[in-house]
Formats: sequence, structure tokens, C-alpha cells
Amino acid sequence: MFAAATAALLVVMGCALLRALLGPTVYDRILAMNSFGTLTVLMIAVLGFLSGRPEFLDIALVYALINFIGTIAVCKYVMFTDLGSPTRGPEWDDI
Amino acid sequence: MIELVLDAVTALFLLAGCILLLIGGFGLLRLPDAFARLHAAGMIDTLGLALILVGLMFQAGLTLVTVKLGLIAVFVLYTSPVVSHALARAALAGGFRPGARHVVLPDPSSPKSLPSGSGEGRAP
Amino acid sequence: MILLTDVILMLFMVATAIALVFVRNLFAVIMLSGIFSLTASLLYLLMDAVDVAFTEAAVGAGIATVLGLATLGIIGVQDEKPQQRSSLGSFVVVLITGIVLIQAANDMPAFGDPDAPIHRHVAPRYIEQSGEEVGVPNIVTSVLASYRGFDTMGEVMVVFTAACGVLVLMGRTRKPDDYPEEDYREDIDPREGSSDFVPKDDDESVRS
Amino acid sequence: MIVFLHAVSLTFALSVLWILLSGYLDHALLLYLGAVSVVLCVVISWRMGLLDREGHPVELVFRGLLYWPWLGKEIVLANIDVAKAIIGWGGAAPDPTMFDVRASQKTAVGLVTYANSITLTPGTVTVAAEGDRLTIHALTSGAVEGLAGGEMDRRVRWFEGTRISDGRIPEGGA
Repeated sequence: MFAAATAALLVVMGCALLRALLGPTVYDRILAMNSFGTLTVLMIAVLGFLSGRPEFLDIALVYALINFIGTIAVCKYVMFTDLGSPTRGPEWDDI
Repeated sequence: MIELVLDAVTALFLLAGCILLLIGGFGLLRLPDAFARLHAAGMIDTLGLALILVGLMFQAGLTLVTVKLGLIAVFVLYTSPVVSHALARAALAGGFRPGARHVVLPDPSSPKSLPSGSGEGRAP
Repeated sequence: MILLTDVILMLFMVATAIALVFVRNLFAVIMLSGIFSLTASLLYLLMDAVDVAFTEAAVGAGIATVLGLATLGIIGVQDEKPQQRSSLGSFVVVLITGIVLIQAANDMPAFGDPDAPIHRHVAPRYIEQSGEEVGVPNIVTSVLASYRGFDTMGEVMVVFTAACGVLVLMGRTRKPDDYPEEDYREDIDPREGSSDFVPKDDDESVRS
Repeated sequence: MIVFLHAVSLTFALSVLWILLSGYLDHALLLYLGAVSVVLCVVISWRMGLLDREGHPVELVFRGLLYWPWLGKEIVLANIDVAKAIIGWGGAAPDPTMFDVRASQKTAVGLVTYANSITLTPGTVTVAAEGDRLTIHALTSGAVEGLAGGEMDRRVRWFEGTRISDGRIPEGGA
């Protein structure tokens, strides 16, 4: 049961990886990385049950939060090409 | 007996979640542009994730593991729309135009008059 | 099943690494290295190295991505085309190093071998007595924070210094005309002791 | 003293989180460290001015208990809709559209809840929010109709409650 779920997750991770490799735009790659992050969280959870020790979920929790921060940083970079200054001009608010 | 029932429920949830995840992954590859793929990623982030975590919860029983699984679900469900929105906004700000028709809904202030089809008042 | 997962994840890593070599867009490089870190952290988890996986997820996939993006803010997105010259010499060096490393790995004790030298020296004491001697349930924490406390303190200092260095470098991203040096200094009076680092409202040039 | 109330609720939430994540209730050292961490977090949030009702809307929890199940049902239905469109079940096909909806919420929390609920249901993503006008990218025609019905808008308006007067969004700001 868990083995089948692991296999399905691996296939979906392969899809996300393929999307990250193919591109074509920057946004596809960001999206693929974010999905890959979510799938990693799921994978950690399922692997914990597969190996019979679900106590490893803390790292999935950390990763769920890190993934969020990372993706927001990426989107901010894409929008402003800079992480230091909050806004580039008056027309865009801080994301 | 109760073990068997719990196993069956877990298997059911995992099966549904895996099917949704596979469709989402397929959508990531198949859909035409980044905006459309956002929806496929949204499927992975919402129901796919929730179904698998709920399935695992039945296996964990009333322990701290269940609480942690729930926390993961809550965190992802809170953060995933922000990420999608930031990504869509960044894409729009970066000059990326989605390949979508523009539709004008009839009158937003009186939502009772629904369009029966989706193609009302289409603009190029 | 675990073995199969290992192999597939390693294949993902190989595919990502090959793509990393050939992609010229540095932004894509950062995204791919984030995915590389994620896969690596999954592999660490499969090898039961939970603390390493934790660090890899937080530092490799999280902070390294953000730092890489901040660097991109300075140097731009497009890498230069490499000069087309033969890299046979480097390839031979890499090949020899790889063979030596694989050869060396054969001499190591098997993965998880209880008779490995590292498991016979101090590890039994950590496992059996760290609960009483230190009083923290997590053995890794008690090793890092107590048995090897001085070592860890040195490491923390190194990391702190590195972080300070990186922050100083990143602070250069502000354009000089955004924050005129003299005005900026006048705005912040350290004697006021307030947490208000926002430039004052009368200074319109800051906001433009 | 509304700030004090939020400080108390944040302290409570963080303490519960600490205990749940650590799982050690009878370990004095860990509980002590946890208390120090919680107090530090609350003090820092206080100094940063994060303890307002926007960042920590305690009073909405009870309405949320009624709103979130409905949102969950919507998410399930939307997932099935998008899944059909992706695999082409019964002639369904992706049909990307962009359109605007007007959000009738009065508070910032309500507007954010509405925009995020739209994004959370697959098939619709809030691309831009200016004033009370949300620009939506939708994948299927079913998603467009679901949003045009305005049911979610009404429910979020109920969820935010209209008695609160701070954090108003200027009317017609676009």
C-alpha cells in the first residue's frame, strides 16, 4: 500500500522534474520546483510509514515552511530582480 | 477487525490521492502554459496532499503523528494559495501573457443573472 | 522497495546534475539545484540520517536558494558562453579522481555495519549514557551540544562569521542614488535607540 | 487592551505547538526551554507590531469552523472538475479564461480570505487584486460559473462579519 503510494509519488516527481528541465519559461521552473517541494513533503511522510517509523515527520513540517519561504523569495526576485529593496517603483506593492 | 477496516480506509484514501497526484503531474506536462499549469499544481497542493495525509492519519491513530500530519496539511493549505498568487503576479509583472480568452462577466454587482454558458461577451 | 526508491532518486539526481551542466540560464540553475538538494535530503532520510536531511532541506533547498537569488540580483541572469576549447585534460583528472574515490569507498565498512570502527569507539557510550549524563532525549543534540560542545561552538562562530560576510556583500545591492550616503546617515541616530529604520518622510529622494 | 488579548492567544498557540511537536510533557529542561522560546517569540512579535487583528484574527475562529468545511467541499468539487479537464473525461477540455470579479468584503482579512479561497480551489487563481477588483485566471468553464454565482463572496462576507470597522478598504478603489 505504502509502496504503491511511493511509486506514484516517484512518477509525479518525475513529471515535475521533467517540467523543470523543459522550462520553457522561468515561471514553469518555479512552479515545478514548488510542486517538487510539496511532493517531497508527501514523500517524507509516506516513507516514514513505509519504513515503519513515522517519527521523521518533523523534517516534513520544516520543509513545508521552507518551501513557502523559498518560493516567495523566488517570486520576489522575479518581480523586482532584487531581494534587498522592498519595491522598485510606485506601481507595485511588496509581495 | 478494526485494523482491517483502518487499513482499507487508508488504502482508499491513498488510492484516491495517488490518482489525483498522477493527474496533476500529467497536467503539469500537458497543459499549455504556466498559468494553466498553476491549476494542476493547485490540485497537487490541495486535495492530493490532503487525501494522502488523511489516509496516513488513519494509519497513525490518535497519536502525535496524526497531529503533525494535520499541521503539515494546515501549513501547506495556508501557504499554497499565497505561492500561487505570487507566482501568477510575478508572471504577469514580468510581461508573461497567458494564452487565455478574456471574459467579461455580465454585472458583478448583481450576481443573480448568471451566464448560462461561459462564452458571454467574449473579447479577443 | 526502499532500494528501488534509492535508485530512482539517484537517477533524478543524475538527470538534474547533467541538466545543471548544460543550462546557461543561471535562474534555471538555481531552481534545479534546489530540486537537487530536495532529492539529496530524501536520500539522506532513506539512509536514516535525519539530522543531515533536516540541514539539507533547510540550508540546501531553502537558504542556498535565497542566497543564490540575491547573488543573481547583483550579477545578472545569463551566463557567458563557455570558450570552445578541448576539456579533455580536466575530464581525465575528474575520471581518475572518481576511480580513486570509488576504490576508497570499497575499503570502507558496509553501510550500517555494527562492527564498523566508528560504532565501537564512543558511540556505545553516547547511546547508553547520554540520557543520564546530559539529560536531553535526542542523542544527536547531546553529542553536538555537550560532548562536542567546543567543536560546535567553533563551528557556530565560523557560520556566524560567514553569514555576516554574506550580509555585508548583499548590502551592496542598493543603488547609490537610492540612498544618498549623507542623508542616509542623518536619518538614523543611534542615540535615539528606536527600532525605526525607515527614512523620514521629509526625505522624498529616498522613496523615488 | 486588544493587544494583550492577542499576546495571550499567541502565547497559548505557540505553547501548544511546542508541546505537540516535542511530545515531552515531563521533561523539565525541555519545558523550560520551550517557555523561553515562546516568550521570546511573543516579545519580538509585540515589538514588531505584529499583534494586531489582521495578523492574528482570533475572533474569526468560530465563524471559520462553519466556513472551512464548506470551502473543503468546494475544493473537492473543483479538484474533480480540473481533473476531468486535464484527462479529457467526457469531452471536457481546458479552456483558459481571464475575467474580473468584484469583492464585496469590507475588511482586509475578508478580502484576503476571499482571494485565497479563490486560489485554493483549483481551476481558479487570483492573478491580481486591486482595490475590490480581483482578476481571475480560470481553467474550466465550470470554475467560471461557480465563481460568477457569488456564493463564495457571500459566505466570505458572512465569515468576516460586518460589525468590525477598522481595516476598511476604500470603496471603488481600482
